[in-house]
Amino acid sequence: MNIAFWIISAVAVLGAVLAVTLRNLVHCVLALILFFIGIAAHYFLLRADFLGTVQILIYVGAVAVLILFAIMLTHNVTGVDGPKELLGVKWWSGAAIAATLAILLKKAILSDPLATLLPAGDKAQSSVAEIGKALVAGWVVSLEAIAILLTAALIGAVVIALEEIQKS
Amino acid sequence: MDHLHKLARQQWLIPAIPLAAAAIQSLLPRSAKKLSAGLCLMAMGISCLFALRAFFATLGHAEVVRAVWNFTWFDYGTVSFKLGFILDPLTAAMAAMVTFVGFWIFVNATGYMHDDENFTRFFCFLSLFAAAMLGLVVSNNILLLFMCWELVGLCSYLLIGFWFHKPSAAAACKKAFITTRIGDVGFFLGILMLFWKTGTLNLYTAEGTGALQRVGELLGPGWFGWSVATTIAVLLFIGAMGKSAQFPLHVWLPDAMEGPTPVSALIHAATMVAAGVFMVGRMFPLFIAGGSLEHPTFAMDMVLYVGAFTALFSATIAVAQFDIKRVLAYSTCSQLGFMVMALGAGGLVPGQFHLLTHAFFKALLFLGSGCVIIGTHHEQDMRKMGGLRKYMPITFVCYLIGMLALAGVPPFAGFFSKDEVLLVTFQRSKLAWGMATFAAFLTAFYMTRQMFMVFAGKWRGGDHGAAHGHGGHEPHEVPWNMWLPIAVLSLFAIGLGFFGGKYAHYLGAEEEELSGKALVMGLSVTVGTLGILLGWFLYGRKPLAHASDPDPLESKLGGLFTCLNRKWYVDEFYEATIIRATMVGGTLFRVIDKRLVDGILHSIVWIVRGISQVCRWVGDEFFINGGFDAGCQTVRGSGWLMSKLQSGRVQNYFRILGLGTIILLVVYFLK
Amino acid sequence: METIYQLLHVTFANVPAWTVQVAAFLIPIAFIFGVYPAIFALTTLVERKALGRIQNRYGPNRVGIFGVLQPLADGLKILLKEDIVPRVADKFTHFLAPVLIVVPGLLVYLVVPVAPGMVAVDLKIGVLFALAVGTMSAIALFMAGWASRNKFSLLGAVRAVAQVVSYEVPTVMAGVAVIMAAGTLSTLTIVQRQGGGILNISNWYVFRPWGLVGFVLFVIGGLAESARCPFDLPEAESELIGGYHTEYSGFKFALFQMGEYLAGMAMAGVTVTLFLGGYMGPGSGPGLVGSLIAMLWFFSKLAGMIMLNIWIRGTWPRLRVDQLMGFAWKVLLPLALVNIVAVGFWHFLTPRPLAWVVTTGWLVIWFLVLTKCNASAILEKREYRYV
Amino acid sequence: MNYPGKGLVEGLAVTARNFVGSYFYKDRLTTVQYPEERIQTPENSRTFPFLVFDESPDKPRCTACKICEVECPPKCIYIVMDRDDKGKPLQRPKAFDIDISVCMQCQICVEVCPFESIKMDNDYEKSKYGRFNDLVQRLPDLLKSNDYYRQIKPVKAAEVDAKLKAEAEAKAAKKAAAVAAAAAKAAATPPAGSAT
Amino acid sequence: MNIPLGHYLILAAILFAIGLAGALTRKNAIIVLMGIEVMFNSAILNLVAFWHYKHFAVPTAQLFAIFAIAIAAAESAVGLALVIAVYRHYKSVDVDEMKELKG
Repeated sequence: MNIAFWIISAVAVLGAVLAVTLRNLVHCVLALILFFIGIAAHYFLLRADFLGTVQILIYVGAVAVLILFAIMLTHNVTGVDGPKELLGVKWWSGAAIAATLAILLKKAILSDPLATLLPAGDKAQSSVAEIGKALVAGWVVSLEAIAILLTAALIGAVVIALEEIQKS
Repeated sequence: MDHLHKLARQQWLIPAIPLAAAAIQSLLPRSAKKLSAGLCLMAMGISCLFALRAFFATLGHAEVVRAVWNFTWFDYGTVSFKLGFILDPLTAAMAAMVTFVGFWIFVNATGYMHDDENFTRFFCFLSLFAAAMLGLVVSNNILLLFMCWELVGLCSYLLIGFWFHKPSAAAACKKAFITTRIGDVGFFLGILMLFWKTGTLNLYTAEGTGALQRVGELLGPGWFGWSVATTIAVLLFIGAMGKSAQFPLHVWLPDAMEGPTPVSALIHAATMVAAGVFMVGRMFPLFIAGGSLEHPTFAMDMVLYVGAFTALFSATIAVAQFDIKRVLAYSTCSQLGFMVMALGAGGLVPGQFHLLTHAFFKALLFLGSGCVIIGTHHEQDMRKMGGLRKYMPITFVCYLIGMLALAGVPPFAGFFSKDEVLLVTFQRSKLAWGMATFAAFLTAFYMTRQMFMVFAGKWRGGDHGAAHGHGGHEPHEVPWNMWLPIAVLSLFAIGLGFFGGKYAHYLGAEEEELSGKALVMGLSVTVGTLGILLGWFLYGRKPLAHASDPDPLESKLGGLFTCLNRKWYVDEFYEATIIRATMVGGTLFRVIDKRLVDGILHSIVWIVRGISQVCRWVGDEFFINGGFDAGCQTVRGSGWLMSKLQSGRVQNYFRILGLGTIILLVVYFLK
Repeated sequence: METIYQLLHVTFANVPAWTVQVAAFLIPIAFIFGVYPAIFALTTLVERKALGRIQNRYGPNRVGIFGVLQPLADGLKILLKEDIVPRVADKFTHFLAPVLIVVPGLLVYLVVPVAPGMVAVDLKIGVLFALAVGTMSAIALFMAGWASRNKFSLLGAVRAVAQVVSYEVPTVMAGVAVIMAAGTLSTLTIVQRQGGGILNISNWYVFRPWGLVGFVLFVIGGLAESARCPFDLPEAESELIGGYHTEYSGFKFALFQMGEYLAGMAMAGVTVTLFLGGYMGPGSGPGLVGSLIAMLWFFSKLAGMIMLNIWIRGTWPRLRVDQLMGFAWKVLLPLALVNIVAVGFWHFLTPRPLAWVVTTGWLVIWFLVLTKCNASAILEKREYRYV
Repeated sequence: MNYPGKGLVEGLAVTARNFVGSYFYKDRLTTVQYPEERIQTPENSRTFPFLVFDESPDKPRCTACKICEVECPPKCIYIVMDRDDKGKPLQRPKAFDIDISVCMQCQICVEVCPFESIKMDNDYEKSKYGRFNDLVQRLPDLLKSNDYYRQIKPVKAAEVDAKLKAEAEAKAAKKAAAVAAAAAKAAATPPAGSAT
Repeated sequence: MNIPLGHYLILAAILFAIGLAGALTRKNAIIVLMGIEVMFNSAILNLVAFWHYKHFAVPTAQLFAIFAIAIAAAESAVGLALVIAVYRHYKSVDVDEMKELKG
């Protein structure tokens, strides 16, 4: 299964890189979807089936669609995103910061003994029933808080987006 | 007892059902009148069945039974907040009364509010109120009680101001809310102190660790030289004074009559105003802790005299009112005074018993007045009524029963309970007893006055008909859904008194032989009869002929009558003292702030400026400036740099964030 | 997959183990790739014939006996057509979209059991997987519409995405009711829970008050998600020419048709699994004969659901966009939420008759309330001036 | 009883009735299975013109008067009159071509024909594989017997026959009258000289 | 599978850096939001990796992942609504142009 890890990782990294570098916004979103699917595949690989499915359901099914709609509502629908931004100071500084951060993080990770920990294999089995029980037993307050947050976000998003329409 | 514990676990259903109904009703469209009323009545009916089941389960035990069910609300660190529900005779009787009376009041309201376009909203509020009130009754936790207490206050606010387009109603609801809130400050302080001292807010627990089970620990010194228990009790009683309209916080109750009449019956006669009395009863161990009959605590004295004074004071005002509902409102104040007084005299049982009987007959009277108001096409001035006996026979009979009960005529419920109250007061304080007896006399008198003005003589509504444009209508009997509730309630107003003796045992008082029973009873019957006779003498012999005729009593009493009619000028007194004082204080402080403080400030500024001028002339220009200017340049330069950071560009902030993380990591490695 | 593996392992004891493993991998895949597209081909014929009969016509009956070779002829015709790509189209996306649209439909069949133990992958989260994969079709539709650089296509794509996202919610909620009742997300277990009772029939979830409501919700949601009539707004011929596939021709167009039909059939399969007892029926059970009967039951139910879809397509007119959204959010979603509460009642109330009464009463009351609240949206019978 | 979705359910019932009924009641099906079964075309239907002959194709009614050629709006008729060796017109067409890819089926040729010779056909199976020559109808293609005309348009044919018959009779009568008159004249006129 | 935990952590770090780079370098607010989504996902990947390798006995990490996904969904909904509102106002989604607090 090592090969699976490398393939999926390559897909995810490719998706992420394309998502933030492509010129066309819609292509960016499609690449982002690739990235999301890669992450979901990683979850499946890590035997967190439920999370993987949730990832597809929420990110691919909802968030990506939401972003697409936002592009449709804000931009020219062809999604072409202005002149090239490469090679500016902004680009170089941003890329440098990100690269430095990645290198430093890698160093930090490798300096820790945890980095060489090998997987638990079949012992790590996610049980949906267990997650469900934990959600409504020990974490019910968090669950309710999330519910309220989502409701508030729903209403807030509608209010923010509708405001100007009502004025005019 | 197992059965009781099972029932205690289900106590939460009693408030939950109306709450669910309210939740559904709040979503209904305006046109769903029947559905809304049906839901409301159904919820109340089911609640009533539950309450009655609980009530009958508490009957027939040899001693006082008490079952509680506590559960953890949430944990905060090591402290766990618990809530709980209780089932004991006090709760059971109160819950049964509230649900039963409430149900019939709701039935009446379907008739009274029939043509109102906000019918659905009204019933939604009613359901919510019922839920809050029942929650208050069944809670075993002072915090839950307080929450429900505030919620009934809110509902009262909403319902008094139901016709908020009337300025008087809007003012009245604000007044009610704010006045009770003054009392609630005391209440909340009491709760805080209780929690501080005992570390729990649960009243009873099965293990005996509840706050009320440990009052023995609260006898240490508190404020003003009282014991802790007394301090808490006094603070709590301040809350009760606000809610139960005791002098001097009684002013909101008469104004609250701006609300629809079923609201007056439900909230301002039967249930919410009694919540204060109920709360005192619930917290009774705190009030009596550390005292005895001979040496009562300050809290008990305070309760006693506040109650007695309110009883008398309100009764005198009721004598001179012309608005049919205001008479009843002051009467309610006065009767609440009786209950409070009884509690203050140590008589938990008479106080609660009077609460129950009063709830029935006062709800009856209010609903009756509602019927009268509907029957006379929204007329509330008693001078413009008269002769309604002919037009509204059913209402008349029921109203008469209610009036006799309130006046304390022997076979009716009011006689028994009031007699108990007077008797227990007689043991404690002759002064209070005297005041109460005089108040009883006045009660009989003003009720007789009202009866004669409203029902006797001839119809005087036509006098002003031309002016109002609708006065030409004859009064008429109300529909069945309005008279049926008062008929049912009048049955209880007749019969409930006979259970008084059992009730005492039920609430757990020892059977003790009280002295002066014959004297008190005889005197109370006598003053009642005298009051009725006086009423007949003044109003019955020669009823008012025209709406504009002067009141017979007015000619006898003269200026005093005006004074009574204006409620002893209490509102004016508040206006002139507290409100004016606040305004004056505000103005004063503003003036002080502007003149004095600013003046001082300005003079200091002038002085400093003068000194600085001198300094500048002396050496500044020559010595300091040279170096200082260079420093200034540096500061300006750095400020310019810093302002570049605050560019408003999100990504710059982001970038700095990233850089910061990198620096942190670098520091981590170099460490 | 495991069952097939066991079967093969026992049967071919002396071949190398890895061949058995590979075969156990390939057989379900071959099954899915072989059977369902075949059913798709048959469905196109049956649909055309049934629609014809509904309109008092014959339908195709020339190619082969009773026209059975019509799908073959259609396929040949469409293969021979010229593949036209608009000059301004986004070529890569335009190419990718028809490929991607077939994938979700086929993936769903992975978790639809056709006989006892016969499911390609018995995922523990089967139902969730089916529903999650279903949403991915929205992306493919959007890609198709957007890449075509055509206003009608784009409008169709936007409609499709909005519709799929909106109807996803009540559909999942209706599924949640079943998940709650069965206490599992595994499709195989859900089907097993619906066995027993009278003739293996009486325990189907559709014969429960909440199950009936859930079934109706799920069928409606499934129709909308696969953009079938009366929810075919994304491709509404009379308004948008062809919606998102306006600019597709030849085999790519065929792929769109196929993806759409496969998605519709997948929803039908999931509906059968969740509500109609899957392969359960009189006679189905373990063993070879039982499995065959079970398979027969499953495919007859699937055929029944497909016929229902065709029947609906032949009868009902298309919705308007605002009606579509209002229906999803104001009727289906509240009803689905209420249904979830109903399952709660069902689960906790004993004895059973009480549960029946309470659940039914609860649902009926809310149905009436919703009807009342949406009264303005219910059209009265109208007299048209020009008949 | 009225309930939400009533119309939808009733609609389903209607289509279900159609579905089942169409298998049992043939008269529900409106489709004509064309190559095997055809329906009689209505008498007033028309496709392209044809030429009527009475006894044999050698003797068309057409006299090659070329009125139709002149009147045809799209000019799709081409007529060559037949002449004998001396160049004398034979009052019949040598060539009569109609380009049916041009013809617009307006029936004006029929209206203007004084000899009831050109009529509208209702044969709709005129498809051909060629685009040019195949769609030009030559004289042999166009000539059809009067019986055929009677068959496809009985009422009109009867009218035409009656008219032609009447004309023929009138002509015969006139001729007879003329013959009789000539005879009478011959008989009635005395020799001129004898009278004077 | 014998991939050590470090691989996952480094993968997450790389993805995080890519997301950060996207958020830092692009002018379009929507892409900035997308970069933030990438960072969110890489963080959640860490959670799941730790769950699989170390704390597989309890589902707490998965719960946190679910909560984080829910929060990310709410964030993106509100964020995109804000982008739309800003676009209506400025007629642009360029983050460099949104530097004024006043509307």
